[in-house]
Amino acid sequence: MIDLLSGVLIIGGLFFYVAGTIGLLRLPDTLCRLHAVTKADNLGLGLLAFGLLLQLTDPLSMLKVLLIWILVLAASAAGGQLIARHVQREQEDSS
Amino acid sequence: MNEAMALVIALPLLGGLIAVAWPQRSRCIGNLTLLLNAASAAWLLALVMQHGAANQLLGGWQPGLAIALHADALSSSFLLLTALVGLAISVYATRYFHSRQAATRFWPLWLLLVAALNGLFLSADLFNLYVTLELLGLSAVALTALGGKRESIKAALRYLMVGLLGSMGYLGGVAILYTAFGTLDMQLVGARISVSPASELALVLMTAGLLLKTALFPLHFWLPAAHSNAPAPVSAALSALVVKAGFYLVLRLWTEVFPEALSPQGAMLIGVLGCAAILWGSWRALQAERLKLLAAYSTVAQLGYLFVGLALLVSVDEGATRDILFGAVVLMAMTHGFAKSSLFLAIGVVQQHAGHDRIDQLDGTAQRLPATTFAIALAGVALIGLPPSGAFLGKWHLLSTSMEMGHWLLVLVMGIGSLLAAAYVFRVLGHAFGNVAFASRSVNAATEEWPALALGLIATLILGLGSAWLWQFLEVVA
Amino acid sequence: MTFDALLVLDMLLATLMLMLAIAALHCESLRQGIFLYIVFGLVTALAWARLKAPDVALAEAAIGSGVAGALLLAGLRDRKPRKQKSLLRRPAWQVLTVTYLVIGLALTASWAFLDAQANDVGPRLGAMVQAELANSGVSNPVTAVLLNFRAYDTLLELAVLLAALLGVLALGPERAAPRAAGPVVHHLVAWLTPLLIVTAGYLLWVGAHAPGGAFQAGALLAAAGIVVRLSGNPHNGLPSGIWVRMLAVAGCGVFMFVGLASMGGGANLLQYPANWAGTLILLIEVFATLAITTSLVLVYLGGQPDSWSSGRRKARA
Amino acid sequence: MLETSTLYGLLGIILAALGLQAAILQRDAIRRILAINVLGVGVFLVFIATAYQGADTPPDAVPHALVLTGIVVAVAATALALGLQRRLEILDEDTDDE
Repeated sequence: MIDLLSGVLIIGGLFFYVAGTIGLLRLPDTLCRLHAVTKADNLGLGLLAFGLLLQLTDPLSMLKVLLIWILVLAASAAGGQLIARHVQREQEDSS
Repeated sequence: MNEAMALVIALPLLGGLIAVAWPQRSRCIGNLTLLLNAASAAWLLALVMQHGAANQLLGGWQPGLAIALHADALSSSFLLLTALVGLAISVYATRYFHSRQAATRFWPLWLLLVAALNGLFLSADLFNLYVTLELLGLSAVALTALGGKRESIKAALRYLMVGLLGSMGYLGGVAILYTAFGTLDMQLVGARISVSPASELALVLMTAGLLLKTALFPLHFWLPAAHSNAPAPVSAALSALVVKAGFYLVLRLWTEVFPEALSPQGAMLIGVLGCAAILWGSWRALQAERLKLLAAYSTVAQLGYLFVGLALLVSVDEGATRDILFGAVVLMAMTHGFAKSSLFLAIGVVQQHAGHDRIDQLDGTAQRLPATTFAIALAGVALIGLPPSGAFLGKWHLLSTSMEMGHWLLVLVMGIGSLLAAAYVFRVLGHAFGNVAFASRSVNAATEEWPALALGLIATLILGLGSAWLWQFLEVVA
Repeated sequence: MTFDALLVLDMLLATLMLMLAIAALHCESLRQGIFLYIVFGLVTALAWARLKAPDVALAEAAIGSGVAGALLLAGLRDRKPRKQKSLLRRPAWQVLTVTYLVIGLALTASWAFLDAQANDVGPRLGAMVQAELANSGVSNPVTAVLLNFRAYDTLLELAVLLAALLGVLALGPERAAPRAAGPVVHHLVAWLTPLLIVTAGYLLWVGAHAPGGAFQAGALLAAAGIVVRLSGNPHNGLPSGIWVRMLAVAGCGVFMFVGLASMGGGANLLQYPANWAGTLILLIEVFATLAITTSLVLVYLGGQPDSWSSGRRKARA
Repeated sequence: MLETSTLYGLLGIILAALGLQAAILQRDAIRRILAINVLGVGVFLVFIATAYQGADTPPDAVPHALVLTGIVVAVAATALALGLQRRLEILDEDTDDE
C-alpha cells in the first residue's frame, strides 16, 4: 500500500519535471521559461520528496530529505528571482 | 638517515610557512632556511656515502601502502646541487628583491619551490611525484610572474598551461600503471612490469608529459619566453634546477621502472630529438639579441646533451661502460646546473648595472664588472665543455661511447654543438671585453657578484677536478 | 533485471557526460560553456556516486563544480566586453591533424586500458587498506588513506594550494567587490551561511567514519565565504593581518609539526603513535579545513586584499 | 556483457581525449583552462573506474584518495591560471589607454 502510494507520488513528481523541462525548451522567452521551470520543478520535487519520505523509517534520513527539499526550494526561489531581475534590467537597458 | 630525509623535506616547507606568516623577516628566514637546507643535504649525502642507499616508509606502513622515500647517490647528488645553487640564488636574491613588497612575494614561493624539488628528488612513489611536480610547477609559474611585465605574465600563463598538460600526461600514465599493476611504489611497479600495451602506453604518456615539462625539442617552445622574462634569480632556478627535475624523473623512470618496456626505437627517438635540440638551441642562442634569451636557448641545447646521454645509456648493456655513462650524464646535468645558474645570476648583475641585456651594447662590461665578466667566462667554459669543467669529462665519455658504438652522426652533432656554443659564448665575451674610452670605474658589489662567481667556479673547477669522486660515489652506492 | 536497469543508468550518465563535455568545450558563448561545465561537474558527481566513491562525489560537487565554476565565472567577468570574441578559428589542417592524433591516442589508450584491466595482479592496495584500517585511527577508508597511509600526499597538496594562493596574491590587488544584491538574496545568504557552517562542521566530524572530511568541509565553508562575498558584502568572513596568514599556513604547518613530532623515538616521518592516531587526524583535519577555506576564499578574490598584509593597519595613505 | 569499470574507464579516456584536443586547439585562455579541467576529470574517471570492483565488494579506497587530491590540485591550478589571465587583462587595458 505504502509502496504503491510512494510510487504514484514519485511518478507524479517525475511527470512535473518532464513538463517543466518541456516548458524550458519550448516556451518563447526567459520569463515564461523561468515560470515553467520553477513552478513545475518545485511541485515535482515536493512530490518526489514526499514519495521518498514514505519509503524511509530512519528519522535522521527523513530529516535529510526534508532539508534537501527546503534548501532546493529556497535556492530555486532566490535563483529565479535573480534571473528575473537580470532580465528586467536588460529589458530596461535595451528599451 | 630517517631524520636527515625528513629534515630535507621539512626545512624548506616550514621555512616557507614561517615566511608567509611573518613577512617582515622573510629575507632572514629564507637565507637561514637555505643555509640549513645546504647543511642537511650535505648531511644526507654523507650518510648515503657511509651507509649506502636507504628507504623510508612514511607513516611506518608496509611497502606499497606507504609512500616511500628513497635516498641514493643519484638523489642525494641532485639534492646537493639544489641546495648549493639554491643558497647562491638566495644570497643574490636578497639584494635583487630589495623592496619589501617584492621580498615578501618572492621568499615564500621560492622556499616552496625548493621544498618541491627536495620532495621530488626523494620520492619513490609515482603519485606522490605527481603532487611534487604540481607544487614545483605552480610555484615556478608564480615566481615567473613576479617579473610583472606583460611578457612575464604571458609567459607564465603559457608555462602553466604547458606544465598542466605535461602533468596530466604523466598522471594518465600513472592511472594506466595502477590499473595494470595495482601499486604506485616505483620499486614494486618496476618489479611487476612486463612488456605489454599497458606498460608501453604508460611509458609513452609519462615520458611525453615529462619531456613537455623538461622542454626537449620540439616541446621547448614555451621555455625561452618563460626563462628569459622571469626575474634573474628565478631564471637561474628555472634553468638550473626546475627543468632538471623533469630530466631526473625521466632518468629514474627509464632506468628503474621501465627498463623492461623500453624499446631501442624509443631510445633512438629521444636521441634524435636530443641531437635536434643541440643544433637548434645552439643556433638560436647564437642569433639571440639579448643575453637572457641566449642563456635560455643554451638551456634548450644543453638539455639535448642530457637526453642524448640518456639514449646512449639505455642502449648499453649493464656493465662498466654503462656505469661510466651514468656518471657522465649526472656530471653533465650537475655542471649545467651550476654553470647556467652562474650565467643567469651574472646576467642579472649586468642587467641591473647596464639597465639592459642587449649583447651588442655590452662593450666595457669587463672594465665595469670584472668579477661578473669572469663568472660569465667560467660559465661559458662549462657550457662549451672545455677542460677542466665537469662538462668536458661528461662530453668526452659521451663521445667515446658514441664512437665505440659507431654512432658517427652523434659525434658530428656534438662537435657542431660545441663549436656553436663556443661561438655564442665568445660573442658575448667579445663584446664584454670590448674597450670603451669613457669606461666608468669598476664596480665591486660583493653579495651581488660572488654567488655567480662561486657557482661558476664549482662548475668549472670543483666538478671537473672532483669528478672521479662523483663516479665512484655513484658506482659504489647505486 | 536490476543489472539491466543499472546498465541503462550507466549509458544515460555516460551519454550525458559526453554531450555536456562537448557542449561545454565547443559552444559559441563562453558563458554558456562555463555553465555547462558546472552542470558537467554535477553529473560527474553522480557518476562518482554510482561508482561507490561518495567522498569524491562530495568533493567534485563542492570543489570541482562549485568552487571551480565560481572561479571561472569570476574570470569571465574580468574580461573586457570588447574582447569577448567568438571562437578564434584555427586553420582546418591544424584541427584535423590534432583531432586525428588525439583519436589515435585515445584508441591506443583504450586498447592499453583493456589490456591493463586483463592483467590480474592479485590484491590491490585497497585490500591492504582494509586490512590495516583498524590501526589507522579512523574507520572511513578514504580518510584513512588521505590522513594516515598516504598523509604525505595530503601534506604536499596543502602546500600546492598555498603556492597557488601566494601566486594569486602576488599578482596585485583584489577584484572590486560585486554590487550589493537585492533583499531576497540578502536574506537567503543570512540564513544559508550559518547552515553551511554547521554542515561543514558535520562533514568534518563525520569524515572519520563516513563520507566527508577536511576537503569537503573546507570547500563548503569556502562556498559560504564566496556566497557572502557575491551578495555584495565587502567582507568575506576572514580575519585580517597575521591571523589570516596564520590560517592560510595552519593546515600545512600543523600537519608538518605532527609529522615531525611523531618521529620521536626512532619512528618514521608521519608515523603517528597508534593510540593517538584518531585524535591527531582530527586535529590535522580541523586545521586543514581552516586552511582550505582561507585559501579558496582568498584565491576567489583574484588578488591581494588589504586585510592580508595590514597587521596593525599601518595607514600609508 | 560490458563491465561497469570498463565502461567508465573508456568514458574517462574519451573525456580526456576531448579535453586534450580542446586544450591544444583553443586559443582563448579561459577555454583552455576549461579544457584542461575536462581532461583532468577524464583521467580521474580512469582511476575511479579502476577502483570499482563490482556491486558487492567495497571499492579500492586508494584511487579515491588520489582523485580527491587531484581535484584540489586542479582547482588550485585553475585559480592561479585565472589570476594570471586577469592580470593580463588589466595590463592590456593599461597599454590600450596609452
